[in-house]
Amino acid sequence: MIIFPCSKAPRYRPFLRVVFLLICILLIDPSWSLAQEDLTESWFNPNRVNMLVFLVFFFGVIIYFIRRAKKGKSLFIRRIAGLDAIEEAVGRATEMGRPVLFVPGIEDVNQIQTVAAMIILGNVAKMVAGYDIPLFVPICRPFVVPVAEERVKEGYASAGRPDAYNRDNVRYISDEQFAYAAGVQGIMLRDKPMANLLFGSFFAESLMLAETGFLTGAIQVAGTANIHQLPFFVVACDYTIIGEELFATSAYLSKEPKLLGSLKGSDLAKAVIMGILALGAILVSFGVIEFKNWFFIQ
Amino acid sequence: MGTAELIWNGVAAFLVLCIYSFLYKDNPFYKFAEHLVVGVSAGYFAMILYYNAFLPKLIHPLLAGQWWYIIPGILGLLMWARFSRKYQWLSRPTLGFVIGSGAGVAIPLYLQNYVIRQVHATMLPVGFTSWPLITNLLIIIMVFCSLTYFYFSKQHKGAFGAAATFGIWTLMIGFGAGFGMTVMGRVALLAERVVFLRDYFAELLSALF
Amino acid sequence: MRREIPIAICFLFGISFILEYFIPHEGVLSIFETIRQWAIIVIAFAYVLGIANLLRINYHVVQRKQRDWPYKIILMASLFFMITVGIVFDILGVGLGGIGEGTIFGWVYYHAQYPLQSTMFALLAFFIASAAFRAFRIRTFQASLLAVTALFVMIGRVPVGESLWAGFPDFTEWIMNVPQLAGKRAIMIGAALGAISTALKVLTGLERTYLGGE
Amino acid sequence: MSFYERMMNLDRRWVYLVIGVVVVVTAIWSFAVPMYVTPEARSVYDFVDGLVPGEVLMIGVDYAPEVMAELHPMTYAITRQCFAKDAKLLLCCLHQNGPGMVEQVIAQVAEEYDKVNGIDYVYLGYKPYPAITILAMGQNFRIPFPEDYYGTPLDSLPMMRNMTNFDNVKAIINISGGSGTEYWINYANGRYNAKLAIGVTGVMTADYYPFLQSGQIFGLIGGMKGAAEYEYLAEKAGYISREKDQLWASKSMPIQTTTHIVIILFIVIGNVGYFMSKRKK
Repeated sequence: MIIFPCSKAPRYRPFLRVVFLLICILLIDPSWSLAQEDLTESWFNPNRVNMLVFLVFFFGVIIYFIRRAKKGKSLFIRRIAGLDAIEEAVGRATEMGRPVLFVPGIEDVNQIQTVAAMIILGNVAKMVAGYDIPLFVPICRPFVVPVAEERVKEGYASAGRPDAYNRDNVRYISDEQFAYAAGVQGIMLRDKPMANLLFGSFFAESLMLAETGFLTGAIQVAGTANIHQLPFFVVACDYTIIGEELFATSAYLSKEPKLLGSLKGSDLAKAVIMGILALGAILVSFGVIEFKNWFFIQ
Repeated sequence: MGTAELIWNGVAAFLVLCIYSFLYKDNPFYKFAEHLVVGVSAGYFAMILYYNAFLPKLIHPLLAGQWWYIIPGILGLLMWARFSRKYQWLSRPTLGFVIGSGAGVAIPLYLQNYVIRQVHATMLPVGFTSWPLITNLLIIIMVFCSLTYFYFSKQHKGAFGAAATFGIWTLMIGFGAGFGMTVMGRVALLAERVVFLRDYFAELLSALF
Repeated sequence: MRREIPIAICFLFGISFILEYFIPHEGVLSIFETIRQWAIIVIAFAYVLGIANLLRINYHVVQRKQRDWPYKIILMASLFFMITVGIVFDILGVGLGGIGEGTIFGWVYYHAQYPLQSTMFALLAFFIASAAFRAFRIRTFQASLLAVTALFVMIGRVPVGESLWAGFPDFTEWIMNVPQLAGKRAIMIGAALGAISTALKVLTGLERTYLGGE
Repeated sequence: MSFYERMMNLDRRWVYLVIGVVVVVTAIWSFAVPMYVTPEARSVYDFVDGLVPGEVLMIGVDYAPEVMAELHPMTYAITRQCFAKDAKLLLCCLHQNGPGMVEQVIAQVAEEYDKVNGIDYVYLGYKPYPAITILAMGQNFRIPFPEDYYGTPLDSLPMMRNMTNFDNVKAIINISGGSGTEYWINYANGRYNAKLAIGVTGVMTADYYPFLQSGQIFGLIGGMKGAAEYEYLAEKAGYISREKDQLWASKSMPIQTTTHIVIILFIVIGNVGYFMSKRKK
């Protein structure tokens, strides 16, 4: 780390290091290696040097900020509005004594969005635990069932109400998208949940769920990173958590300050990306395309 | 259309009408169709996994002497430890495998497709001299402001807040456009269903009279 | 140990798949392809858990004669029926067993499952209309942007749009290529960064809630 | 409740009823819709139209029966046009639920035009993992597909004799209802510089304009409307005909038009109600 130039203002140090690193790579690898040769026998794909640089940089900043947070340095993160929306919806359901419905999307647990949804689910379970209202979790992929069961059980336990956990409320419905949607609609219509929380990876069924939920008069909060479904959630739900906010909400809810470090890390990455974008656009405008080409991935 | 097909298609037409009855309100016909679709599709997926995963991906390789397929077999069997309260924890290595490999595959792909490729595509020549250049500038400004909206380390106040607001406007225009583009595809699905019903009833009438 | 080993496995496979991205070696790629197939096998095993969950819950409803219990019998019966004609008939060598065209399974697929699914899907045409009617009100500036853009694009997508104003197709295309594209890119970039950082926390065991309590 | 408030809070079931009635009525009594052809659809058409007898066009069909309504018309129209021009056709399918469907199309159209399997067209069949399959085809079609769909070795098919990889086809048209298109763009075009056009569902259309802009694809047929535009051009040139019931997307256009108008009217009604009732307060 000594070889990196250090600025006097420590805030900018990581940023400068990255820029320095990028310049170094650009100097070391001037061919931008758009090589087309047969790589089936080699152990490293030189066309992907740029990816490696970004990956190392991104992992670096995230781990750096998480370690900073671990040391107890306070990191400012603005209040995420989605959190209030979830709390408000659950609050209304408890006031009315009506159930809460949590829909974790239709993709398997190896999808990161589903993992984020599971983190949120544990915290929703904790909120609900004290009020003796059921928390329904309909599930589309069998692999998500054990994870959801564990999260709900743990949430109830950490709220001091392990007895309130009802195993029958975490329900596998169907792997088939529209059969699943039909099953969830059934719960919405007949159990009349007051709060519908839709978090995870959704596809065409998004609007079916959100419209049926509206029909039953529930407060609906939805969150997904699937861009094609966001318009429907925005139109039909009371509050929509957009894209990265889903992951931010899960990081915030996990209540461990060190995990918030990752948010800082991805913020820094965004700042770097904006810088690169601006630089790239200016260079391209002046006819210098080498910088842009370096970002080309084969 | 023969009699058998007329009857089978009649079943299909009846089920279609059962589902549409939901639009008026929840009713026994819809409930019937709903439970039927859940049951049938659960059975359908069991088939698909049995014939397309279990047999060709596990049993056939094992029978062909590819012993290393015993590993996923064991990982899979460990999942069944969930049936026992005492040995539930045995399913965790399998969870670790599925989640870990999922995350590992996703990381480089997300970075490649959704970050670097997008950054590369957004580095457009800008200027004020021609309409395409101005449009490019607009694209970059919009991407910038929308990214600002997703920035969590700073309060949305002042100039920063203004940028984030412009960002949210951009997102809203995008959502509106996405909504408008989708209508056609959804209506196409409905049209297909209506044509199915129309043709069926035409056939039925000509068969009866 | 009950937590460390799963986390170690998670880390190991995760890192290997990241490395795989950078290794073009044919032999290595084929090994990883095999491992990817394992995930499908494991999921097939997990499906038994799903079916068990489905049966347990519906059986409880029937046993306790809770609301709508007769429908749950239909659900379970149709499930058993499909499995019987799909697997049991095939194993026993009964005619019309197995899957594919010309089997009982195939008939049920084409005359029950396919129409049911595609009709569910087609309900969206109605939902999209009612959502548009309810939500596209010029209440706030943001809501207006949403509504007006949707309206313009909808008009631009049908042939009538062009006869109203010749510029409609170009205008729609501009909306798609500039603000829509820019917004989408920003969401993509942000969401991908969020996903990657969550994935990284999962791989390194910093985020281990998915494993559940002790 | 005042008239305007009632207008604003109209029960959703009225919306459903009107939509349903309009769709059914238009399905029974159809009418002609004026057609405007977008340049991105026309460029695909013009390209296929410019094929010289003997040249090979490749079609990659990657969709399942669920999206047939939007995509099948494109596959049919292009296949017919191609055979009418006496060009040769190479097909493959990279979606697991698609192979049988593609076989149906090609068998039917080949019969219409008296085309012979193996001489005028070759259907390679299905292979999983589109990315890997496309990359391999870029090297040699025989790597992923040593045999065609019917089990004949490629080397014994006359049409394949002088064909190695994408260099031997004039262009590739990918008709897709899913993520397969990305792979065709990234690998077939990006890696092997194959000339590529795509036909996708309406929902996906928006995602692919950037590639058109960057020149990675030379044409784009977008959803039901794109299919109808293509059919319109093909009908005008006489490749397909209304009498033989070969126009499907076009048949759905009246339904699209009336439904869109109804939805727009509802939005307007809602807003008028909203404004007027606000004004009264």
